[in-house]
Amino acid sequence: MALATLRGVSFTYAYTNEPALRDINLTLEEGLLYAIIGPNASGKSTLCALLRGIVPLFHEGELTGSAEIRGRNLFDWDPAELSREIGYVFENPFTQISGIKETVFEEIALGLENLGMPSDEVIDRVEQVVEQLELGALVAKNPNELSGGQRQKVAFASIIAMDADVIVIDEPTSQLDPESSDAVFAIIANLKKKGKSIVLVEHKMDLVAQYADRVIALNGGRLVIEGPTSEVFTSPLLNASDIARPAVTDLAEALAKVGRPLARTPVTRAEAADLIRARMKGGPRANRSR
Amino acid sequence: MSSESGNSVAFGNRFRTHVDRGNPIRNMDPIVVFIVLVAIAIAPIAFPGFVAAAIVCLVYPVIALFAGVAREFLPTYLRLFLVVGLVLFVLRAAFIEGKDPLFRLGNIAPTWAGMEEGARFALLVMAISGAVTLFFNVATVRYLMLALELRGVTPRATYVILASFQSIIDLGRHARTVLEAQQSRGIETQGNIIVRARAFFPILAPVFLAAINQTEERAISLDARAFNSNVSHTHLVTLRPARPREIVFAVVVVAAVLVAFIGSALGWL
Amino acid sequence: MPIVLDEVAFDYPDGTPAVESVSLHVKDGERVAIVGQNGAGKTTTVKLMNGLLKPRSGAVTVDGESTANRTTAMMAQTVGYVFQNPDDQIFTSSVQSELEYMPKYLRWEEVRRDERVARAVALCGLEQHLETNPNDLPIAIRKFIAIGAILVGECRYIILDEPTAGLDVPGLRLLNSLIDHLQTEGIAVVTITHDMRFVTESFDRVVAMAGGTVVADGPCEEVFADDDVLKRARIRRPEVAQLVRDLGIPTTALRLDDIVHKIP
Amino acid sequence: MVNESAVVKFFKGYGRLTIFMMPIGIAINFIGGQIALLLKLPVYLDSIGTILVGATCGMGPGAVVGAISNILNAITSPPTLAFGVLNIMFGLLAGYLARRGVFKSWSKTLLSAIPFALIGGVLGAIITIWVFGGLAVGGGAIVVGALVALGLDVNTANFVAQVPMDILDKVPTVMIVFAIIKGIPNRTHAKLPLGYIYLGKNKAGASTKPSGTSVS
Repeated sequence: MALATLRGVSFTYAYTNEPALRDINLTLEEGLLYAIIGPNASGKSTLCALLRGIVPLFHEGELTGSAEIRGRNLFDWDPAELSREIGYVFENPFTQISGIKETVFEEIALGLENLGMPSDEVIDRVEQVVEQLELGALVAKNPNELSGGQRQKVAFASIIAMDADVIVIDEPTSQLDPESSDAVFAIIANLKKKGKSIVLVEHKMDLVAQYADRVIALNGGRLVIEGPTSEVFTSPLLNASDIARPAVTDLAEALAKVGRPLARTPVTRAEAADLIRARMKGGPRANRSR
Repeated sequence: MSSESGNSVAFGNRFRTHVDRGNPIRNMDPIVVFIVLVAIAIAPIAFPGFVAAAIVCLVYPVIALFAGVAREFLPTYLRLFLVVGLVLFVLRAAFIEGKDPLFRLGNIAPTWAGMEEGARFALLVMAISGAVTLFFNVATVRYLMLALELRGVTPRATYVILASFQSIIDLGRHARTVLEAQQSRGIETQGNIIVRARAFFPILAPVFLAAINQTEERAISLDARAFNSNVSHTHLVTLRPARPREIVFAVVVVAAVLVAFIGSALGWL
Repeated sequence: MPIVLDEVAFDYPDGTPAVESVSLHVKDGERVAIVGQNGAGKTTTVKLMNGLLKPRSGAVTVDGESTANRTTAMMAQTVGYVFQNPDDQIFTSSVQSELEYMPKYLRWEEVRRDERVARAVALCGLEQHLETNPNDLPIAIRKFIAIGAILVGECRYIILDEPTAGLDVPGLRLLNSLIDHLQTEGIAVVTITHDMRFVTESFDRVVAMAGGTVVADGPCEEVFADDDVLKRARIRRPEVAQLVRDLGIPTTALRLDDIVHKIP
Repeated sequence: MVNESAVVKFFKGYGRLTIFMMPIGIAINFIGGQIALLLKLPVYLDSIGTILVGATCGMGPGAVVGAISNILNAITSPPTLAFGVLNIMFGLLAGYLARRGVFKSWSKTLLSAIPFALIGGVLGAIITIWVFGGLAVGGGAIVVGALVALGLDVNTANFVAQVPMDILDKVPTVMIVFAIIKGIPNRTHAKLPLGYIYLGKNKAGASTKPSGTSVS
């Protein structure tokens, strides 16, 4: 069963004229890490919100086409159930913390309390999640006094505690320094390994190239291309749409322009290093054979 | 890593038992504390003169001592006495007109009756103020809200109160950042009153607008945590249920105060 | 005349040192990037430059005058500081009024005001948004509104705190052309950033900080060539520069356009 | 077509942003007062949040913000409890005036300072007289004391002192409220109970577009 199937989906927010999404046809599979990329106002956040039903149920507007989430029409879902199956974490780490709990432990437990889970089970579950995300050092701290990166991790933990199968993350690293960004992506990769499906919006293309299974590129509310990460980043469609690419991909293109193309277009640094190294070593031989 | 998770297990275990705040009075049900303090605070109204009010004012420090909050309570209460009680007393003593003024200073002619009335009123206000101050020292708002939720108050209502405390901290913090940001773009915060007044809006507006812009995300984030689920919520933190002797004590106090009021109405006092 | 920090120290309110013996010059028209981990003292350093913070010891002078006796608002005519979060500075209900606020506050003549506003609008690409409520616009545009509101003033030094966060390709292009334009006007740009590609593409000089001190200060090529400095400041080379380093190609080039020619 | 009933009802019904607005309103009451103190302004400016929430979310939420702010104030200054009814009235009045479109025009907003000041000044004076016999505490008490010493009767002194002080406080308060409401983005207005007023829609129009309900 697909995670989501969108057929001809367009969406226009109330009080705006321009559609935020235009005629999107897309199928997302379970168990993968999808990255949504594109310039500002290209519809990335709207697409995320749609997967979780926030559009059009919370943010009003006009939705046309059909949107199926896990085999069921978006409108046939019980919103409470949908919000539990599809966890959502926002970019701003400050809005993720409830502001009514004294310790990180209680913060992570909040969702479970709200579901009416007996206290002993809540404690077991939270301990399990804390261990899984290696948050032991934070449990006794006040969640309102944490740094942005720490809050983001607590936000993940709170959603994971509720056993969401799918996690939608809108720009998880935009407020973080490189080390914290890496830490957050390590957590995300780990979640995927544990069988979760992840959909995220991300501007840091080097990280996307390294971690994403598939990439969805949007521009002006339209789908530019969807496919395996390296295929999307090497597609000529991206450049035409002003969408950033990994630095090494830009480098490969620049090399091609000066008449020294690499054998393949790389998307990660490791890949690029292999390709260039191969040329540095085996280059002369390859030339001879030609 | 293992030491860290061991940490969290130890931490989690504290929620498996009732909250123990290490003191029998502070461990009392906040609502019982509330009822008892309200009864004590209004009791002096039933009695003539200022003696009853004075006694009540002296009872609070004793309770505070036993509750182990004297260190927090006493300075606040003393300050209230000086700032509020004294002013109330002096103003009344000075301005209530009557015969046989003790001395005369222009229009001011304090009388013994005025002094008595001033003392009664000031001590009454202090009796009520002391109850409020003591209550917030003995019971935490957090546990009061929990006690209310257990008695059927909707979590949305307690959310508003608990989130208010955090919002005051968060918005206050943000206001300091905005103050610096606006100074950095040339808005002066020192100088004559017009200059200072002009700085007010540029500091307050971004704080409010940023907060309001975050409400949508907060709403969705809390919804994602099943905040709006219709099942009745459970509580990780559990309060010790009110003990029978505490309830009996509360009933006795309330009954005694009631009797005092009835007595006062019937002219016994 | 430059901004000069001479052996400056500053403590956080709790008494722990935020920066210690920091010495730094920023000359006219220079482009300086201050880099380092969160908590390295970057923000404290720039706040010392515009008088938001006054040093515990050492001296900060701007154009020869000490910041000690001047308020930040007075300094703002010389040193503009764009905060990381544009929403800390934006407070009116239209882009136009936001840009006009400072000239009106200072009672500039209309001609001078209109000229400066028009320049800021052009530099920040805000032509289509003048009548809009800034809060109805996306964060990337709000960032340029905040920059524009500072550019309206006649500062000779501009501090940009994390300007690239949340910007897309067209936004980055606009930011880079804006910084280039400021240099032609002789305006110095100081940035705090985690974005090393931005540093190497748009800045000449890097100040690397760690633990409240400056661990390196020099041309980008020099600083990024020093593994020890990078380790101490816990910063990384831009992706492609790291690539050539991994490959052992002997070059200090950092910009993609230069690196292309170094790859065999 | 869309199956609206169960799904949409759920989101419509859960109070939307109102319960998140109330803590902000309470905090703004405090922060406003603190900023006024920081800038050494001779006014309180401590009811901006109450009036803002009343003006955007309605009478009920406005009154709640006023009431809770008062209780929180009482933690450090218990005698202020007596004036709680003022804050509640500010919230109610703000909601009432907002429905009549007062906060849409700056001139009407400016005029609204009068009823707010009358509540604050007159009702404030009445409470001072009733509860504290005309001799409450705070900055006003000194003025009242001085007036009495000059030979004015206590009750008159209270009105003479409090009404002008409240005008001085409420004029900037309502103008700040007006300017802030103008700054609230449309997409947020759309989710606030009284947002339809500021989006220039009538209530009939709003009822087809869910605009949220208050929690009360």
